[in-house]
Amino acid sequence: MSYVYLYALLGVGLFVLGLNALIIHPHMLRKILAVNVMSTGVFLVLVALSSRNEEVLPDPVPHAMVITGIVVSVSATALALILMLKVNRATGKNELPDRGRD
Amino acid sequence: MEALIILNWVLDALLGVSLFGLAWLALASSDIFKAIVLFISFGLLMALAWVRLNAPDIALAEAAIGAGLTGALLLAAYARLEDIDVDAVDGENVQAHIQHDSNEGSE
Amino acid sequence: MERNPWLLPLLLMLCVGLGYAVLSMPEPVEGLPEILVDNMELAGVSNPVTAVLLNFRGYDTLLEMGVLLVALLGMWSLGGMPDYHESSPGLVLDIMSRQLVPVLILVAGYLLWVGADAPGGAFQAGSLLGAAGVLLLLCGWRIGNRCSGLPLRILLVLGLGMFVMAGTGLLLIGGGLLQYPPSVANELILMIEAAATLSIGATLAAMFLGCRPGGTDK
Amino acid sequence: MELILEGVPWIVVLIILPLTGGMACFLFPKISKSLGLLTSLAVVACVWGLGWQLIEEGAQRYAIGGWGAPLGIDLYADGLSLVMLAVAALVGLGISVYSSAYFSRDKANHFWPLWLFLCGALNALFLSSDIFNLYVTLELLGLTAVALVALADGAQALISAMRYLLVNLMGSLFYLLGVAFLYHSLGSLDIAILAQRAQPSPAMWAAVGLISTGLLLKTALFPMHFWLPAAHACAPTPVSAVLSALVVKASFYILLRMWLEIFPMVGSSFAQLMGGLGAAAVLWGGVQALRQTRLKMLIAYSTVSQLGYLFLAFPLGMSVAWRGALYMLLSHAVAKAAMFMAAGNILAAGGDDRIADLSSITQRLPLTLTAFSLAGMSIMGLPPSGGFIAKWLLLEASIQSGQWWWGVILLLGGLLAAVYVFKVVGHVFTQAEPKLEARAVPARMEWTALVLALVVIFLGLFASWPLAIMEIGSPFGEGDSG
Repeated sequence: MSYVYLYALLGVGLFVLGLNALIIHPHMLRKILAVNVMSTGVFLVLVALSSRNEEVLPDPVPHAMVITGIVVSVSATALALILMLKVNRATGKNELPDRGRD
Repeated sequence: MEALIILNWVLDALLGVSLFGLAWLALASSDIFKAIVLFISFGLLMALAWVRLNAPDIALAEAAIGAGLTGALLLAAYARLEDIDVDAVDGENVQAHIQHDSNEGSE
Repeated sequence: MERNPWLLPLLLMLCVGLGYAVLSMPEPVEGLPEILVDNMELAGVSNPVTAVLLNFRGYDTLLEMGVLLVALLGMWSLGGMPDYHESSPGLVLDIMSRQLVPVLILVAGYLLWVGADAPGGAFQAGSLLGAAGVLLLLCGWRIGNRCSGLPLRILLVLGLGMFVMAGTGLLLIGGGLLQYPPSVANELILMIEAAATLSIGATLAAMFLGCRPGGTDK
Repeated sequence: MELILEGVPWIVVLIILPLTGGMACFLFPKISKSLGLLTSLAVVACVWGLGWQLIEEGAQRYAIGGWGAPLGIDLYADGLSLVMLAVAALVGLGISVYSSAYFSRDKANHFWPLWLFLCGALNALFLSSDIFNLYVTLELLGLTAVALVALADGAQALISAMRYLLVNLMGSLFYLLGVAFLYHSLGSLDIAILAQRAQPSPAMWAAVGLISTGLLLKTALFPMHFWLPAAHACAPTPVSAVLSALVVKASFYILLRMWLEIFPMVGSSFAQLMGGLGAAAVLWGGVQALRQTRLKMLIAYSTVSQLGYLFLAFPLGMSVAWRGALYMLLSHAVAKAAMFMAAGNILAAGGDDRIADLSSITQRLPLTLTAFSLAGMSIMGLPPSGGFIAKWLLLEASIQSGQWWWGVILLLGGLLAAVYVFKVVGHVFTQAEPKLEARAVPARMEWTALVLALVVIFLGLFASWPLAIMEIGSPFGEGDSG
């Protein structure tokens, strides 16, 4: 049992925490934050498990994957924020309206 | 040696708990501005966690992109959000948090 | 805020299940790192993360530059957000950014250069450039109208464009897509990285601005 | 001629070409329309080239950078990817032609680069053999799709785009976490290598659950379909067509690949669950479609319903069923694109798509009406159409495997589809005074819808050819079980 599992479990925790917030909070900015927390959780799992074996150097492939992921998530965040501002301007609200129960 | 290992464990546990706590607070706080600030500090602490996980490349990227630029984007969006519905603010004195100039600058 | 009573138990179950899966995960029989170490001298750079990002899995990075560009395109197509700051930024910010911007650019160049052998590389350098751009934008600096058209667009596609050009160029001279000859791999990677850095910096700064600079939309 | 066809690595060109086209459109907005049309045509030619190569030489693998899996990323093309590429190229060409008349000047400047990047993302997705690379293509696809939805004006479109973006990101993150589990327990990202090494373990189960959830969310299978109708109905018409015809199919394609190659060991209970959800989707989507008062919403709910059919193949799990599902995908893509275009024409003519007011407008658009009815035939599953062949194959599989109840779902779904298609078509034949001045619809838009609708009928008449192409590299396992 090495310390990396602590971080991997933290990653799982963050993922679920973000998922919960993404589902229950209606405010768009908080949903965006929640997605970012979720993605950090996934990245933590990816990287933490790459240094399970303490004798050898950590596997660089997940590291590269995470750097790619960070750039992707900042792009998505930027787009989401502008979209949020447009929604705010069109409806005057910061919350996504409840979807019409079908 | 033994002491060092224990110290490391304590450090990791502390870091983990504060990361989770920050994320929790950021997602649960009632004030959006506070949430953003907490999220940015969460990002900065994450950089430390990456260093602990032997991932200096990611630590650099996280500090610059994850905390820095995402933070700037979030704050800019927040300022504009407040710009837009500055009169719709009810009760909460949120616009005092950030200097914005919707009234003077819009002409 | 009405809550679904099923949500919390479900999420807890998910959490426990995923945690158990993480803890019980077997070591892979045959890992990638060994193969990677064997191929490092062909990669052209000695920082393994840069080697993976730009050489072994360079195609991912190519597509990722596309993601950055597309996000910006999406933001521009939404158009018409109010420009951020219009007033003077205040003395402190002005002086600070005067000092800070050149330093940031220098550090970005350093990170780009050193990325071949040590932590650093195009993304970190690019994001520092982006930060420098954000500081300039905060101080009220705007790109001149003359440069906001084609020159800016060229700067934005430079990263993806250089990747695609290098890839197809190698394809045309008889290699495979993105198959760098080991003798010039280092130079090619540095060239692509430099272009990517400029693009990333410009894109991130443009994302901060949010609207198309010098655009027609008010 | 043969030398050229053989020598060119079409598999790479198919990815590079639309990306280059997208960049060129971004750099030179003045000529973006011609660049876009040209690129779409070229993509069709490239798919032709790749098809020729595949028929001659069988399935192909291409190592990018010369490294080869597991170190590098491999591209892989077999019959399954070829069919997906072909339908994307064909529908894509139709959408390009339609869009060249649809968008106003300033919208067009934004549309063309995004659309070509979307084509590039689709092609890259259908050709990738690397699960992390698939994540990147999914993100590229998702962000372009969201940006395209937001091209439509109005609060409703923006809200649905926002929700679409959040759902997309959530789905991608589920997928990525699954990828992390797969990579760390099996030590590779390449699908073929993963397939060899896969064996049951808790991590594997978690990966299957996460990846399936993420992709089902993006494919909008029944309980997770909540985001689809609004996003597909509010988008600009060509974008609605792209989303319904191609984008939801992309995530289904990944799921299918994973299911066929990596996940066969997960057992049948999960497959039964997917089948059950699919059946629920068929019925629920059909009933909801009936209740809609607006044409584009009706068509969007019909997509929810038709997507359900694709999942009926999972519990059947035999080669015939997979081919039926793929044929359903193929014909639904073409038919739904034609239907959305027809709806777009009606909107363009009358400015309104309320179903009750259709009669006054539609009588002036005979070509559009024909297109809608022909596409409707395929949605219902009437012969001769692609939808009929697909349902026939699925029915055959359900009888062969003794699970007749899936066959009942097929028939019920067809019945529901018949009711909602006739609800639309029926309005046209009620005599009504033409009250409004209808605006002229560009002939190009009417003809594109009609040509695509005719393609669906061809898919019904000449089914043996696409069915033979699917078998290249035998993606569904060897031979027929039965």
